[in-house]
Amino acid sequence: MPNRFQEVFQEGLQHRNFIIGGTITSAFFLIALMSYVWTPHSIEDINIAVKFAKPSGDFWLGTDHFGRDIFSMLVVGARNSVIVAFVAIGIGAGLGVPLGLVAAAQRGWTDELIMRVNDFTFAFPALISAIMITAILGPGAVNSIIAIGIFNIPVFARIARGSALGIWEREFILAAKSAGKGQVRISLEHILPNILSILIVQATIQFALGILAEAGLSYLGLGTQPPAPSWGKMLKEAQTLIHMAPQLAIYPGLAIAMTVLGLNLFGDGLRDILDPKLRRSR
Amino acid sequence: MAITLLVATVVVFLVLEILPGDPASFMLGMEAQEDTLSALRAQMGLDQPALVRYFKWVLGLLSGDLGISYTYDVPVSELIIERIFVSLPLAILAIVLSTVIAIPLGVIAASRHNKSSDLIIMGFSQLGIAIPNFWFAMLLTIVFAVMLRWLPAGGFAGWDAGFFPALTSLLLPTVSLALPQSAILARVTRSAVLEVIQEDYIRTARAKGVSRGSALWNHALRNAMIPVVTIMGLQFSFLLAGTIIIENVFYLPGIGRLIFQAISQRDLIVVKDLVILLSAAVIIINFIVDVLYAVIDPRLRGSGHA
Amino acid sequence: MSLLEIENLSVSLPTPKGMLELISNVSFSMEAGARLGIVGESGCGKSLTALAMMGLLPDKAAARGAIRLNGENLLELDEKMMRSIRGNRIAMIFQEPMSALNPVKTIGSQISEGLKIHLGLNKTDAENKTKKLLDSVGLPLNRFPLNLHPHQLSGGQRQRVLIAIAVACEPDILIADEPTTALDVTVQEIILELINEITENSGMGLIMISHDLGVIAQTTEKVLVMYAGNAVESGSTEDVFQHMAHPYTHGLFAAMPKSGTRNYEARQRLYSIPGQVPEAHARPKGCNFAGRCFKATAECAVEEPVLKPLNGKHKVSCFHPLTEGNPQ
Amino acid sequence: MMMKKLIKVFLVSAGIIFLSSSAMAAKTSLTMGVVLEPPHLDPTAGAAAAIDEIVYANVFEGLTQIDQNGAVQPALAESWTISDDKLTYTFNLHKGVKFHDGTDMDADDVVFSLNRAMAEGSVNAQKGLFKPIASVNKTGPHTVVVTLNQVTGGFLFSMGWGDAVIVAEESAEKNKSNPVGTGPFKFSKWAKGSHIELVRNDNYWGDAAKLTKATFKIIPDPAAAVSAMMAGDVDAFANFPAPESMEQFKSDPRFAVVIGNTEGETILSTNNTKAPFDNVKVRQAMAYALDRQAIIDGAMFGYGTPIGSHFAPHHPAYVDLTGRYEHNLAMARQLLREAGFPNGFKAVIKLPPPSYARRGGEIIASQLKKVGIELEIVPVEWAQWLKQVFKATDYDLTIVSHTEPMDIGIYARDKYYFNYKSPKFQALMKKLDQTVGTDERYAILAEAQKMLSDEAVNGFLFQLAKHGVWNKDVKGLWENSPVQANNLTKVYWTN
Repeated sequence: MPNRFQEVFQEGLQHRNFIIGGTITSAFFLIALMSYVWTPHSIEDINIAVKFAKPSGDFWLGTDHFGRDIFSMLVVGARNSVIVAFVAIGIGAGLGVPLGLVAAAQRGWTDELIMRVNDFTFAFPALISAIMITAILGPGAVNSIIAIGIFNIPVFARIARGSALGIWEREFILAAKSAGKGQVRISLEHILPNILSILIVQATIQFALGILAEAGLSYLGLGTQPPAPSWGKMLKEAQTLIHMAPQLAIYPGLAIAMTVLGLNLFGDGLRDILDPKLRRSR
Repeated sequence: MAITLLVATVVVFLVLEILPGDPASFMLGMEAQEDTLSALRAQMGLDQPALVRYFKWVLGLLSGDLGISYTYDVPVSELIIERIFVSLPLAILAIVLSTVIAIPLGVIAASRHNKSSDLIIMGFSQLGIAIPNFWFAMLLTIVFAVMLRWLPAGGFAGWDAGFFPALTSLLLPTVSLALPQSAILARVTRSAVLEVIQEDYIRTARAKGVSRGSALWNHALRNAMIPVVTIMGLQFSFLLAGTIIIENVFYLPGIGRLIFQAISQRDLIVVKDLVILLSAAVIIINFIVDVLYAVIDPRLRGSGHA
Repeated sequence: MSLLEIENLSVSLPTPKGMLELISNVSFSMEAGARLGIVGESGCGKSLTALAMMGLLPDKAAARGAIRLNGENLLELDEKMMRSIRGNRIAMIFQEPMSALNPVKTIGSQISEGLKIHLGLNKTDAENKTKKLLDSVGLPLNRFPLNLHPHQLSGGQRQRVLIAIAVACEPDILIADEPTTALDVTVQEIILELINEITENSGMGLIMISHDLGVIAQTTEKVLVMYAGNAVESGSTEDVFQHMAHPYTHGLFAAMPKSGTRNYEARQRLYSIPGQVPEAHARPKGCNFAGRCFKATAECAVEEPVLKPLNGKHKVSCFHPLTEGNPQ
Repeated sequence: MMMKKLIKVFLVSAGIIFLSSSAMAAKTSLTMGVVLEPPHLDPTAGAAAAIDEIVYANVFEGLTQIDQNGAVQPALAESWTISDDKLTYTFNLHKGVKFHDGTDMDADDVVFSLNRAMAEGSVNAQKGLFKPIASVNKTGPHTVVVTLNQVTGGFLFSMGWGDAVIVAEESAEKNKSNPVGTGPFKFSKWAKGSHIELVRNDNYWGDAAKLTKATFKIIPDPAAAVSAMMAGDVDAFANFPAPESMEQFKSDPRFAVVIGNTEGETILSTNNTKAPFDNVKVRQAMAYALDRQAIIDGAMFGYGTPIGSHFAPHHPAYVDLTGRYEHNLAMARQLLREAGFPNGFKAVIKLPPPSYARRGGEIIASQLKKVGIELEIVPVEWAQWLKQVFKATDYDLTIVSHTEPMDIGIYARDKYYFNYKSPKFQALMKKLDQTVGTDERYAILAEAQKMLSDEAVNGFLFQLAKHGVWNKDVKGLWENSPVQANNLTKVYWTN
C-alpha cells in the first residue's frame, strides 16, 4: 500500500487540478488546525469601541459590528466547517457504506428495501427535512451535523452498492466464494478495498457539499450557534449590515468559495488518478 | 408512486407530532390563559387523538381539502396558490436561464475539448459550483441594489403591480439561482457531449460529410440530453422547495419561505400539506423527466417506462 | 494516373508516452472501379488507414505522405474541401451497425442527410431518392418506412441502412471496414453479396477491410496485407492467396478455417501465431514480425525489410519470403 | 454596455412618470412597512402585536382608545360615568355609528363583544383584562352598564386595548380574514406574505381620515427594509427593524428620523428559583457585571435608554435606578465569592428570535464571562420560547422585551416565569390596587421599582426605542408607542 500511495502522489504531481486543489485544501485544514493553538484575537472578545474597524496591522481584515477580529473568526469558522462536514461524512459513510454493501451482497428483497428507503430519502426536499430536524432537535452545530449526515447516507449507500455489484461479478470473488468465505468476509476483505477509491473520491465531493450545507443552515440560523463563529452565520449577520459595511459580506463568502473550490478540484484530480477510466469524460 | 406518497404522509405526520411547541400557545402569546388555549385547541381540532387527526388529514388531502391554516385561518390551498405564483415563475425562470446559459457553454467546451475556451468555461463552472448561491445573491445585491441602485434588494412587487415590476423583483433571485445551477449543468452537458462524440454514429455522420458543428448540434446534442435532462429534473425539484435560502435573502413570499415560517410558527397543517405537495411535485417532475427521456430517445418509447 | 494513390502514408497519434507512429510508409494505389482488400490482425493499422483516407483521423493525429484522389492530395485540403469529398467521392461503411446509426434519428433522415449536403436535393427529392436507396439495399418501403428508428431494425437491416447512407451520393470509392464482423453468420454472406452487387452495378471502387481472408477472397481483386502499421505484402488477390510470400500472411492462412463457421473460430485460431502484435511504443528494431516469425534470423532483428517486388505486381517485405513468387 | 444603457433609460423614464404624477397633488395614499405579518386580523383572537399594528384604531375601535401619550380617550363611548364605589361604569355610546358592512353599532354589539371575550370558550389572548367584569347590561339602545366585582384602577385603560374592541355578532367569526369594524379605514385586501391594504371608510362617524388608502407592506428582513425605504417603495416605518441603519437615514434629507419610546422594558429574565439564581448575591453580581451602555451600543447601535428596574423612563412615576449597580467587575467577583462561586459557574441563556435578544445575548455572554459566568447560548423560536421558557419555566436566563404598558404587576403574579414569588412585593401590589390618589400610587410604584432593583430580580437592560423613519412629507404618525399600533387617522402628506 505505501507504494500505491507513492504512486498516487507522484502521479498527482502531474495534475494541475490535484496540485491546486490539494494546496488549497491543505491550507484550509492547516488553518483550521491552527485555530486550536492560535488566533490573532479571541473571537469572544466583544469590544464595541472598535466596531467596523478598517483592516490594519492589528485587525488584518478589520472588525465586525461587535468589534471582533474578522480574520480570527474566519479561522475559527474554518475549524467549524471542517468538524461539521467531517462528522457528517462519517455518519453518511459509516451507515451508508455498510447498507450499500449489504444490499449488494444480499440482493433480493433486502436490496430492494434498502434502495427504496434510499429513493424515498432522496425524494424528500433535503433542505426542508434539515429544517424540520433542527426544528425538532433545536438549532445547533451537532444537530446540523445530524441533518447533513442523514442526507449523506443514501449517497454513500447508492455508490457503495453500485460499485460493489460490479465487483461481485468478478472472478476473484468466485474464487473467494468457492474458498468458503461468507458474504461478510468477502464484503470486508474483497469488495470494500476495491471500491475504496471511488468512496474516497465521493467523500471529497460530499465534504465540499457538507461545507456548503453547513453554511446554508447556519445562514438560516439553524446551524452553528454563537459565540462559535461560522461562515454562514457571519454572512447572515453581514446581510443586515450590507448597506453599512458591505465588506463584511465579502470575506466569509470568499472563504466558503475558495474551500469548496479547492476540495472540488482536489476530488477531480483524485478521481483522475485513482480511476483512469473516468478520465475520458472529463 | 402512491405508496411513496402514503409513506410520506405517515413520516411527515409522525415527525410533526414530535415537533416541540404548541400552535395554540404560539398564537395566543404570553398572556394567554389555560382555558383560552384549550378552547383554541378544540377549535383547531388539536384535542382529537392522533390517529383521528391523521385520517382526517389524509382523507382531506384525497378529496382536495388541505385544511385551514392555524395561524392565517384561511384555507391552506389558498395560501399555497398565492405563494406558488412567486415560486413557480422563479423556478421556471431560473431553470430556463440556467439551461440557456449552460447548454451552449457545455457544448462549446466539449467541442473545444482541452483548448483554452474549454478551460475557461470549466474554470468558471468550478467557481460557480463552489460559490454558495446565497452569497452570490448578496454580492448581486451589493452591486445592483446597494451600489448601482438599479434593482430592488428584496421584496416582491406582486403580479397585480404589473408584469414588469414583478419581473424586476424576480430578476436578481433568478440570476442568483440560475448561475450556480448553470455551472453544474454546463459541466454535465460537456461531459455528456464528450461521451457522445466518441460514439460510432458521430463518425458515421462525419463520414457523410456533415460538418463538425452540425454533427455536434444535430447528432450529438440530442443524445447527450439524457443525463442533462436528469440533472435538470433534479434541479427543478430542488428549485421548488430549495429556494428557501434565496427567498430569505430577497425576502420573497414564496413556497420555501412559507414552509420555513410555518415550521417556526408551528402552523403544522401547512407544513404537512406542503411537504406532501412537494414530494408529489418531485414525483411528477420525475415522471415528466421520464416522458422527456422518451421524447428524446425513441428507444424508450412505449416500453412501459415511467 | 490512378484514381487513388497512397504514397508513403505515415500516421502518428499522441499518447501519454509521446507521439507514436501507428502507420509507417504505406503505399498503394487503385484504379476506378477496382476492388482492393486490406487484411491484417486487429490493431495493425487497417482502420486508421481508412480514416486517413476519409480525413477523419483524431484531432491531434499527424499524417505524412500523400493520399491522392485524382491527383489531388487529400492531406493538404482544408476541412471544408474535405467535407465535400467525404460521403460524396469517398464513403465508408463501419464495423458496428448496432452503434453506427444515430439512435434518436429516423433512418430516412440519416440517409437523406448526405443527399441534402452533397447533391443539394430539396426535401421531396431527397425523400424520393432515399426511398429508392432503401429499396436498392433490400429494405422495401412497404415494410421499412422512412420514419423507423434504428432500434426497430435488426443488425443486418441496420447494416443495409449504413450501406444506403454510404452509397447515397454514388461515391468513387466505398470503404467497407469489417462490414460483416459484427453480424450473424447467416447474414454476413448476404451483406457481402449486397456490397458486391451495388459496387459492381455502379462501378464504384471498393476497399474492403477485414481480418477475414474469406471475405477478402470473395470481394476483391487486389489485396494489401498489413502488420503493425506496415504493408508487408501486396499483389493481386489470386497471387497473394496462392503464393503467399510473407510468413505473417502464411500465419493468417494457417489460421483460416476451412469453411462455414468462419468468424469466431478464425479469430480464435489466429492467436495460434505465437506471441502478439508488438505495441506501438515497443516495436523492435528490424522486422516487426521477427519476434513471432518461424523463419526469423539474426538479420531480421537488425534491419528493417522494405516492400519490394517479388514477382510482377506481387510485393513483399521480408528477407526470407516463403516463395519465389509465381512465375508469369 | 447596450443593456446597461437600456436599463438606465427605462429606469429614468419610469422615474419621470412617477415624479410627474406625484408632483400634481399631495399624495393621499401611504405605504407603511411592518416587520411582522399578522397571523390574522382579529385583535380579539390573538396576541400578536402585528394585528394591532394594522387594525387598531384604523379598522376596529373600542369603547375607549389610547392616544399617543398613553392617555385614555373616548372612542365609541362618547362619555361615561363611574359610580362612587367605582364598581359600576355606565357608557354612553355614539349614535349613528355603522360597521363597515352597513349594520348599526349599538349597545347590543357592546354587550356581545364583552361577553364574547369573557366567555368560557373565548380565545381572547388578554382574558385577564375582562376578569374584573361581573356583568355587562344594555340599559338603552346606546347605553351599556358594566359592573365590576372589584375596584380596578385601570379599567378604562383596559377597555382601550385592541383585545377589547367592539365587533358585530354577524361578522365576528370572519374577522380573522375579513375584519369588519367601525373605524375610519375599511379592510380591502390581503396578499399573504406581501401586503395588506386598507381604504378610507367614507361613512365614518367621526372625522374622516385624510388618507384614501393605506398599504402595509410586510418586510421582516432589515436589509430589504433599508432598500425598500431607499427606493421609496415604502413611505414609512413606524418602528424600523434595524437600528444599525438609522444613521444612514439621518444623513438622507428625504427622511425624517424620529426616535420615540416604547413600553418595552428589555430585561435579562432570570429564573429566580433555580440555583444559583435563587441567591440574590449571584443576581446582584450579574447586575454589576453587565455593562448596559455596551449592550445598547452593540445590540441596538446606541438606541435605547438604560433602565435600572422594570419601569418605563418616560412614565412620571419612574425612578432612575441605573446607578444602583454601576458596572464594576471587582464588585461582581466579590459577590460571587460571597455567594460561594469564586470561580463562577455555567448556565444556559435561551434567546428568542429578535435581534435585541440574539445580539444582546452574545454581548452579555461575553460580559459575564469576564467574571467567570459561562453562558451557553441556545437560540429558540418563539414557539419553543413560549413553551419552554414562558410556560414550563425550564430556563436559566433569557432576554425579552416586555412591551405591555405599566406591567410591573407581573412580578406579583403567583405563577410567572421569573418565579420571583415575593410575598413582600405581592403585598405592595395589592396595596397599589387599593390606592386611588396619584401621589400615593407613585410612591408605591417607586418603592416597587426599588425593591425589584435591590433584589436584582432580573437583569434590567434598557427601554426599547422606537426607530421611526418616514418620508419627511408625511405628518401625523405617532412618535411613541404606548400601545402597539399605527394610528393612521390623522396622517397626511404635506405635498
